[in-house]
Amino acid sequence: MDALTEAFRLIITLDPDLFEILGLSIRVSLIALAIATVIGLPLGTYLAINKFPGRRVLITLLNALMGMPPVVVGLMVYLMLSRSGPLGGLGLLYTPTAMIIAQVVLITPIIAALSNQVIENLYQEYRDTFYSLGITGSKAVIAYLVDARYSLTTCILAGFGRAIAEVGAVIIVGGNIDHLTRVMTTAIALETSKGNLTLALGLGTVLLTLAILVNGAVTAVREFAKRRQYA
Amino acid sequence: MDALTEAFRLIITLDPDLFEILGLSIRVSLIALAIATVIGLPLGTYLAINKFPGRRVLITLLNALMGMPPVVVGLMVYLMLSRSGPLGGLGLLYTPTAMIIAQVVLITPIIAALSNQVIENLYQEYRDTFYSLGITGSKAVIAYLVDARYSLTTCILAGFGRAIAEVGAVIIVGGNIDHLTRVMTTAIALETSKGNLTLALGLGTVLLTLAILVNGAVTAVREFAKRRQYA
Amino acid sequence: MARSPRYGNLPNDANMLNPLLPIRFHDLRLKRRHRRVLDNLNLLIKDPGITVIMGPNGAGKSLTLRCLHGLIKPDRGSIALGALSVADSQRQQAMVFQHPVLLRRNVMQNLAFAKPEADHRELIDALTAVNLDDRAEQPARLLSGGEQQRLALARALLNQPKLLLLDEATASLDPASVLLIESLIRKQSQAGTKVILISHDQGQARRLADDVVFICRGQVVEHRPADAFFSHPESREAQAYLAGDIIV
Amino acid sequence: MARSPRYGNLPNDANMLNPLLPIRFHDLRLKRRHRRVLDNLNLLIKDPGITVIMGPNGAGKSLTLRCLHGLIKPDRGSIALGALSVADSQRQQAMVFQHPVLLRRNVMQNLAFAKPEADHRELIDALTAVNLDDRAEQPARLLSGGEQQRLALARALLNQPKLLLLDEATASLDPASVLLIESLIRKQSQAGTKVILISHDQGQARRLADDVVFICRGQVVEHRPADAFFSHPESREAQAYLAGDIIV
Amino acid sequence: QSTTSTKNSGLYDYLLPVLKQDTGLTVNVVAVGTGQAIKNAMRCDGDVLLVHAKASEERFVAEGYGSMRWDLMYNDFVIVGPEQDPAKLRQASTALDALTRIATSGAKFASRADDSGTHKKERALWASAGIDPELGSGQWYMETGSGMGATLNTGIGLGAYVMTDRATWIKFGNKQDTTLLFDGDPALFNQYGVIPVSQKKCPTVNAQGARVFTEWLLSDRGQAAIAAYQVAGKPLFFPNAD
Ligand SMILES: Nc1ncnc2c1ncn2[C@@H]1O[C@H](COP(=O)(O)OP(=O)(O)OP(=O)(O)O)[C@@H](O)[C@H]1O
Ligand SMILES: Nc1ncnc2c1ncn2[C@@H]1O[C@H](COP(=O)(O)OP(=O)(O)OP(=O)(O)O)[C@@H](O)[C@H]1O
Ligand SMILES: [Mg+2]
Ligand SMILES: [Mg+2]
Repeated sequence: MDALTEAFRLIITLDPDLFEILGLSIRVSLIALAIATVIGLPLGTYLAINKFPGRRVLITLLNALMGMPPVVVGLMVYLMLSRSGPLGGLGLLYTPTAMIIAQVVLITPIIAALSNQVIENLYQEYRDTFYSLGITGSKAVIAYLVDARYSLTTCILAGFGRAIAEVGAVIIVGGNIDHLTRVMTTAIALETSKGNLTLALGLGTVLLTLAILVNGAVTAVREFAKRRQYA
Repeated sequence: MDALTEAFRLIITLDPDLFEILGLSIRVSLIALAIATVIGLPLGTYLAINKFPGRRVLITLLNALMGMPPVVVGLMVYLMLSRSGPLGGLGLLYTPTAMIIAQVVLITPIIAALSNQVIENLYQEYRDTFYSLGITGSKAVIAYLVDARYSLTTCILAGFGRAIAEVGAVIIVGGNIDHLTRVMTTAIALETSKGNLTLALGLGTVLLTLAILVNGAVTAVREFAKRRQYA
Repeated sequence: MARSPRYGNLPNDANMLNPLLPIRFHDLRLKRRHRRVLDNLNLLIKDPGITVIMGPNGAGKSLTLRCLHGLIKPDRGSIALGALSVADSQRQQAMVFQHPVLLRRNVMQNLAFAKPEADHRELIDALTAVNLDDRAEQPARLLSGGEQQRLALARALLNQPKLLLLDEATASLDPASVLLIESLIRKQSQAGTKVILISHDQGQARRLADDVVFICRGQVVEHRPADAFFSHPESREAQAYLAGDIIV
Repeated sequence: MARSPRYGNLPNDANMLNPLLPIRFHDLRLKRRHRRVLDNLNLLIKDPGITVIMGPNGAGKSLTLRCLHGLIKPDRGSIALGALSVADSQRQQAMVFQHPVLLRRNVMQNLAFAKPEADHRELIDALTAVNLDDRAEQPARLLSGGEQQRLALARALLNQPKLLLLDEATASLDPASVLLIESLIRKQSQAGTKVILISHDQGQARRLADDVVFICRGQVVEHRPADAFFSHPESREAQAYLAGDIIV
Repeated sequence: QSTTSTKNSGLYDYLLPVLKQDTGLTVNVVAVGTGQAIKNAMRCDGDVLLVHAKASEERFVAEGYGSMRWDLMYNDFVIVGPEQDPAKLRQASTALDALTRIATSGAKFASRADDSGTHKKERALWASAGIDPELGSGQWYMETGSGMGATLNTGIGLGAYVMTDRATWIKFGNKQDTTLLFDGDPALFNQYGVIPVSQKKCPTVNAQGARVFTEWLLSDRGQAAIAAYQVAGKPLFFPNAD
């Protein structure tokens, strides 16, 4: 209850710090999501509709990568971007870009693995027809993505959920620097470590409200489109 | 590369600490997964096949809860179980049970939301037939779960991935106490905070290997069953 | 083509007791995408026996049957089956769809699913009736088109419905299976089940129908005893349909 | 039922040039779940025109056509189309399935999908040919059964195939649509396309077929000119099939 | 790179605006444990190191990663624990006495166990008390492997004793029924050092900024600013640069 009051207070006082952090959270997560979607959806689809040796292994690997610990992803990206690492010259460590990279690594397998399953189900139905019409390669990938568009929103929302909630990786590569790389989750972790549990929960409530708004908007758009078109 | 060597060393020396931590990780994640599956699959299915006011809202909420920050879940469970909290009398804080509770809260929405989507697709196909045969209520839920069993493994694997990789919640309610509640992910976080990045990455590699083994086993069983039966 | 003898379908005692009769459609109206696909459809089916619905593609035959079975709620109008509403009578109805949906299980399990309390013997008998007893252990979705249709029919008959709805149920059957199914339908009808079936096959309609309902553009254009309908169709539309002319 | 005039299907120059002829199935064998569903099937189709495949449910007709189209690899045996393999000829084939699968898009987009380079005029013409031009904007999966079947046919014809395979393509069409489709098929055949179609409808087979292939238990039991087949079927199985008796 | 304790204490929020005013310099703070901070700096991911573990710091300089180390300030550690005080810490005379009481009373003690400066200090104290707490690991000696704040949360949840720096404790928000039970022993003093990262090892380092920052901290202005930082009316850090 205190958390709700706190969340309410943070929002109605238009706390500028809160909005800065919230804005960065949204920006980082959405950019990461966009990149992960652009990579993950075609990848998952490609693996669903093409038979080749090693395909099963790749799908298993994707499924397993859904269980990649964020801290490990954070460390790997950290070592890459660290000034003494291979990409150190770019000076990306402790920037929002670094956080986006870490999140892309984390959520691309999720989106790919989940969309792989969705498309595989559709593939059972479409396979013969597509074969007969000579639809292959990237044309087939696009056709599957278009026809599964409503089901795929859930995969993308799962990726968004993971991105917006993620803390372990972004705190390592972002460093939780105030006014630079502090996002909602790292702020929550910081307040928790300061023992300000009410504030932490208040921030959590704000974040969850954001997640609900985004999901609500997506669901509404999707339902509207579905009704105007058809399932 | 160092991480691989380190992982290899940890495994072949049969490091007893490693196996204690690994054992606890597996135990906690699998129990949490089992509970979340038993709740999440019927819930997701029920929401897919029953029309009632507020259904869309509930599904949106489930999707949004996939974006629940682990730290917030950890804090909520912490406040419930803490000595001054409502369930403080049970003395569950800083036990594996507390970690299981936190993980169940985290992954149940994931499993429910993803299975909801899978079942909704099947519902398009089966609805009329089930209606005609008078299959409703729990009989329908079970029938959908049985017929979607292969697709649902991906939802469950996504839940497993989240459980096994999760650190933010379990470190708050488990406390990462050595020989008591230390699991792989919290150990990785610890080694990272000590700056032992190679060891941390080594542990991460071991964890990832575990995830690959579990996923490989599930995929193999699933493919075998699919071939013996049919899609 | 060999014709099986035409059995009389005179109402007997069992038929008279069918609680779902008469079936009355009153001013049924259904809009889909700004088009009236059912347009004030009125229909009264008083008698037991076998009613065949005919009409061009897209006329609204399947939609009419789906409304009767409760799968679609009409925008306006009402349906009554005897003293019952659609919802109350639904458990006594069974329907075989134009494209039957079988579960991702084997043939036997598909049957058992429709009647969990049935014992093995009963299920085997049901399979034998549609000549599928040697396919019991096979995955249902890998059956051939005709075999799937027969299994769907066996499933529909399992619960001894009082009203049996068939939507082009024999469209992909071989001649022997068609006759087998027709005799099953006839037996079922004589045992007191009201049968309504959609068919484009005039041979089949002549063999089975007691009365014919002709639907065109979402309306009942003609409803007459089968003999009268086939010898002297009254409406221009039915005449054109039977002659194979395109109806606009 | 009114019969449309029987057109002669004499091979003309265009037909003689069909590069996919002759079609030769050699010792085709296919096992499914320990059952030989195709059992050393041999078949030679030399002539252009329309070949109708008949046979009881589950005989292996659909599987044979799927092997020819490259959807299934037989366990043993070979198929040659003229000098080409199945894979090399596949782009010149088109197939209409027993249960056509339409995309989750509207009617027009379903057509455009099969031939992206086609302009609007061409697509409208194709729809008009199957009497669906007034349905262009409608979601394809909400068409009636018969309308879906006609759309699938229009889609198959769009790319002017050299070989057209039809698996019970008119099973759920009304009489007018059946005649429309049959005349389309005939026109296509006269323009040089080899047509192979599966049908249980003897009326249709008599109207269309130049030659009939009778398949039973995974083997070709009889392959003869249509007139000969229908007037004096040679094999016991074909006699029984045409008489509507059950074949075991 | 800095340790968490200075960050959580709020010191930077107070110092950095003053610094900006004086020098125009903007500083980004990455707060991690001392161990991690040093290792990160060895990878050149940081310009200045502000930590508290003198031995490690001197090794860092000796190996050439840091150009020079200065004492900056100190604060002190305290031991907090449950109000009921089962180990009677209120009556302890010295830090060693306090730890011995905890070890022998069966009460729980939550240790950071993360190689941080605080943890190193704690281990040194146990060693001089002649106790090996590892033997009770998981029973009464709870090794949380976490930062100061997380360890406090855990300790409070467990009803355990925790050794923490005074600054973190004063600002800590989740005290519940835990209270300060022992402080004041000079053995608990905690020296902070500041080290600019060497430009020789790390050519990419912002040496100019690092020098300005370090010099300002060590200057009278900086030292005065540190002394002036108070929470709840108490100073948290005591400048002692020479
Ligand atoms: N959900 C829908 N949205 C839009 N149009 C629809 C929908 N459902 C059906 N229709 C249209 O309603 C008309 C009647 O459909 P119905 O399935 O009843 O035809 P039918 O008489 O069974 O034809 P057929 O003999 O081809 O099966 C068709 O033109 C179809 O396109
Ligand atoms: N994947 C499969 N596994 C097992 N059996 C199969 C499989 N595919 C087909 N069959 C069986 O092979 C036989 C031939 O099937 P096919 O679809 O070719 O029959 P058909 O001659 O087209 O019959 P219909 O007239 O009913 O369409 C059937 O008995 C079917 O059950
Ligand atoms: Mg219909
Ligand atoms: Mg077939």
